[in-house]
Amino acid sequence: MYSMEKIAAEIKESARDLISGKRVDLVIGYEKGSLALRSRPCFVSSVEDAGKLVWNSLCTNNLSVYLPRYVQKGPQKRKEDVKPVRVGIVAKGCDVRSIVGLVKEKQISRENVVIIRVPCRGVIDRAKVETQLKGNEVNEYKEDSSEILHLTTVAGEEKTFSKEQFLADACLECELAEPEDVDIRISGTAKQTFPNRYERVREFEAKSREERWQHFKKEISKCIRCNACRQACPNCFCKSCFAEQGKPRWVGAGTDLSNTMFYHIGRIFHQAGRCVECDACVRACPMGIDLRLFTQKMVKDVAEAFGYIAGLSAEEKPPLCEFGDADGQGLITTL
Amino acid sequence: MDSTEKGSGDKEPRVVAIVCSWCSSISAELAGSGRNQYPANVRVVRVPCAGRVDALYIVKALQNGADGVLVFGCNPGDCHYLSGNLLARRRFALIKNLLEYIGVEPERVQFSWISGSEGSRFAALVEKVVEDVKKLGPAKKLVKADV
Amino acid sequence: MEQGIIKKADAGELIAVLGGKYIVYGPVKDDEGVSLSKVGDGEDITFEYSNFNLSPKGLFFPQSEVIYTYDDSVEAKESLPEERFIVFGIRPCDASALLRLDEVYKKSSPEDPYYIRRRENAVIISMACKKPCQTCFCTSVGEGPAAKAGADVIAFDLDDSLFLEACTKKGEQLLDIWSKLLQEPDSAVLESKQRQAASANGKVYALNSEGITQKLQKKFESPIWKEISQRCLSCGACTFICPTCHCFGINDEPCGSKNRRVRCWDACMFKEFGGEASGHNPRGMIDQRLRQRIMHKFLYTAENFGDVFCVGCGRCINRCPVNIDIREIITEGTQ
Amino acid sequence: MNSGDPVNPYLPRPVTIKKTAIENEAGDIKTFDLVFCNREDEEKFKFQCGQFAMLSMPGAGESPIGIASSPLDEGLVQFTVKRYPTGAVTSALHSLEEGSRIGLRGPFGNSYPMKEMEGKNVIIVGGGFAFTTLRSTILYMLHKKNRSKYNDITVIYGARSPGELIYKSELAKWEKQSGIEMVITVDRGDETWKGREGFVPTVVKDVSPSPEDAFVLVCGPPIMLKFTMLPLLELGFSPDRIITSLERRMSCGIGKCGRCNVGNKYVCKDGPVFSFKQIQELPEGIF
Repeated sequence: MYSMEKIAAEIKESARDLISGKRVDLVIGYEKGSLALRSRPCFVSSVEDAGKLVWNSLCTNNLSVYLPRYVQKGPQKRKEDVKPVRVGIVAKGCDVRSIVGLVKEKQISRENVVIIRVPCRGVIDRAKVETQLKGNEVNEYKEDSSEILHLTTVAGEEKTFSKEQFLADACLECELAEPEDVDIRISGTAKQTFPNRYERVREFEAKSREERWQHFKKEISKCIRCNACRQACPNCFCKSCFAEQGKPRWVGAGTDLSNTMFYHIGRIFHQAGRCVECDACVRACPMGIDLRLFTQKMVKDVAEAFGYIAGLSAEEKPPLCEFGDADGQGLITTL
Repeated sequence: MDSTEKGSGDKEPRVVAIVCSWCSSISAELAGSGRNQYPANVRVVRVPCAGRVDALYIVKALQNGADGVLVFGCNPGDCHYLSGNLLARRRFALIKNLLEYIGVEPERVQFSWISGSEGSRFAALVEKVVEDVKKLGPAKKLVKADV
Repeated sequence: MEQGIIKKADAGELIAVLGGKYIVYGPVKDDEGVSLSKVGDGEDITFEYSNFNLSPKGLFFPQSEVIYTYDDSVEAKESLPEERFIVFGIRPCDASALLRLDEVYKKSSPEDPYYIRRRENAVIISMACKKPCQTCFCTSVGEGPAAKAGADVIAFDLDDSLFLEACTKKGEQLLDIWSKLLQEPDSAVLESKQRQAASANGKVYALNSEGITQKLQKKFESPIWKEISQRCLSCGACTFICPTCHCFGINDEPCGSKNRRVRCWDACMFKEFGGEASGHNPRGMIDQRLRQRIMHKFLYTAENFGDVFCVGCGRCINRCPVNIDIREIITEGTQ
Repeated sequence: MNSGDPVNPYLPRPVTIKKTAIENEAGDIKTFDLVFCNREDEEKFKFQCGQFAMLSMPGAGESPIGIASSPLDEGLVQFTVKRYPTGAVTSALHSLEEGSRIGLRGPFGNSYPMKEMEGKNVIIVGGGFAFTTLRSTILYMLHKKNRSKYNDITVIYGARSPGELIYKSELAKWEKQSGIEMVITVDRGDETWKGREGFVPTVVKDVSPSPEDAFVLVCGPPIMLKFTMLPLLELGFSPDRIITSLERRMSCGIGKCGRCNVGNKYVCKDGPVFSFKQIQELPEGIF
């Protein structure tokens, strides 16, 4: 039994308590989206508005991306934008890890954030539903307590599927290790760890060099440089991204594929020790680029080579600010 | 022709050697003054410390037509900033693996320690990388298209 | 020739008879679904698609193009596009979007030589919609699933045959080339075409956009911008996939001793879009940028060109990572 | 492109840097004297006071810069450019030596209402290095061909410090000239500074130019513009006689790239010169 309604009710309750008790000025959660298969970020600052909050398998966004906006004071801030500083945030396991990452990198202060942890059993990848339904759009979505989805198409047909079938790749490989440091725990059981971690990365590593290059090239060729991957990522908090620097100009403006590749290599590299595999980038990409295949390589290397998993502890030093005696075995060119 | 697969033709390979301003640049100078022959097609770029070398420097060199990149750092324990070389090592391990993962030949990106007294070793290492890169032929991946 | 009909199975003949004089872009199946691609030899166009992920604007206003090359002598060598091409199967909304781009690039002095060339060298064959998507709202912005605006020829998919109707002189000339392959349609065909158009029209989501332009004039200081922009990630997905968004940047890309001056899509949603070297940024806040995007589409262009720069294709609704729904903004805007 | 009009508005024309002159103490403001490499380009380049052009730096890009010389100066065009540490184009330009080639595209935009101002008093209010197009205007009005067309000319010009005043030799020359009243101020003076101290808006109040039969041209950083409008309005200048020039980031200069719009106006095409009345009607103002 995993009752979405019960969880939603608890989220609402917590939000109301936090706001009415003046513990926070704002709660960031999810509300019903404008399309059947969408939920979306929702910003609640009054007890009445807390009623809008929902919880379901469509609550995909990693909301921690918004946190730095509320706790940072940039030079561009207008007076009236010095916003409520204390924020309650609805967070899934991976989102909690992102928050820890933000605290670690001093982008937010922990005491200003109230983490409302929801037990997550994975979110749905919209694209998988769309592929399954072959162009029949969904008009209505319902999910019952045994994790069966009831989808009604625009044509009025009702179809049932197991949720498992549409789980996002990130959820299928979810590590579930997560920090203990949360403020409110919504009751319910999160799903179990899946065993096939890094399977796709290993498969890809085993391919020939040419096959890997061709695949990388094919994926990157789809990119339209809209920066959605970067903007959706809580780790991409830099005030000025290398991609936009004009002096020196790291990334050429033209869509010469080498420029786009450079951007992506830079982005992937900067995820080292940061990426929590929430897949915010993957979901945000309007072109359906398989970004996960590449960022996950970074996660795997950092874990295997340096024994580091991002977002578990705000105190642990980031892996690239440290070194070990056994680093880079076989890396050094000798005569 | 695909822009990212254009190479620099059948010219001699171009190798960028990034040296720190301590041990490795001293060894580079020694190599020169000690008349240790090393290939002329190496462009030496000096940075304060191997720890200053961002992964992006390497990728940028490849994009701008380098057939190989060789980064030198001081031997462990010799870094003038204590641990710049060791911090760099982690970074290099990751970027090298990533580049290999996406299909770039690993020999194109190399990393080595050197001390300030090893002029001939500097020349020999450069020679080795140039040879490695020669075997691979001109770099075709990640290279920016010509005008 | 003004109109004609051909069996769908024989549609390949239409391309063959062109004898390579035109490059043909049409709906082609690939791994990702159906995209508007170059139709090569032996490749079949498909009729099973709703709309393309990317709008066809890139064929006329490429994501990035080298407008000229030059060296230190600053003797610029322009590179004007030469190829003649046919765009087959774009939806009426996207065809009509080209008329919007014409306003900026062709009708406003001075003309844009690159855009103009491509427009003059192209013949547009649009494909009337049979089954509008959930996110389509073309009828609310003055377009329709069988509207002819912007098309040289409009095609109707009538089960096993294709009905072609010239809308411009250019279109008639193309049908002349095809006259041997086309049959005269009988009254039953004409009737079923009419029926299809009417039925599709009725299926399009209708919203109240009445007086949006006038009403937006009073909405500049409205709180809705801040409210909606709370969610906005400030990525450029909406603008890059939009068929009418046309902002660009001009940048230099050094390459050896020469420079390429490239023109690339840019987006008002990017923070750096309006940032000056002095540090001054007139639209440094997300709400200012979101407002700019909406105002530019529905107010400024209407004032300058007499047309709103939205054709109701719904791409931005589908692709926004945080489900910002332009229909809701229009509705809010008309309150 | 129409066959009758072979001009591609995106193509720069080659020009040579004939002379450079450092204008300020910090050394980050330089004036460049440019001469066209091709005669026909020079003939086509006819501009008016207040217009701008795009300077092209091979490899770095383009920047819109106001024209600082007078339209009546033949044979050269001058631009005064401030170098910003993050600005690729201005940095590259500053590093060039005399004799180097760059590109020039334009002129673009509208101009100050030189015709309408004829027979009127003209008050010029400038701040910092935004004085460039105003200098062009002063030179134009002071030209012997034109001087009689304009009545009294008052110039109020301020900079952060004495070292940051630009066009110093000209300022000195104008101070000695009759028919032009010069009021020069600095935010903060130094030991050698004997002139006026104070911000431009305050000085405007002090000087209290008469709005009778007058136009006022104001150029400066946004903050100065904002605070100068109020005293001008209080003095009785009507908003359509207060003329200013806006600055926005631009890519094309011809109303296409969508970067510089303020409301439904493009600064590059409908501006950069706007009257305060027009600005009041725009949704997003300068301030």
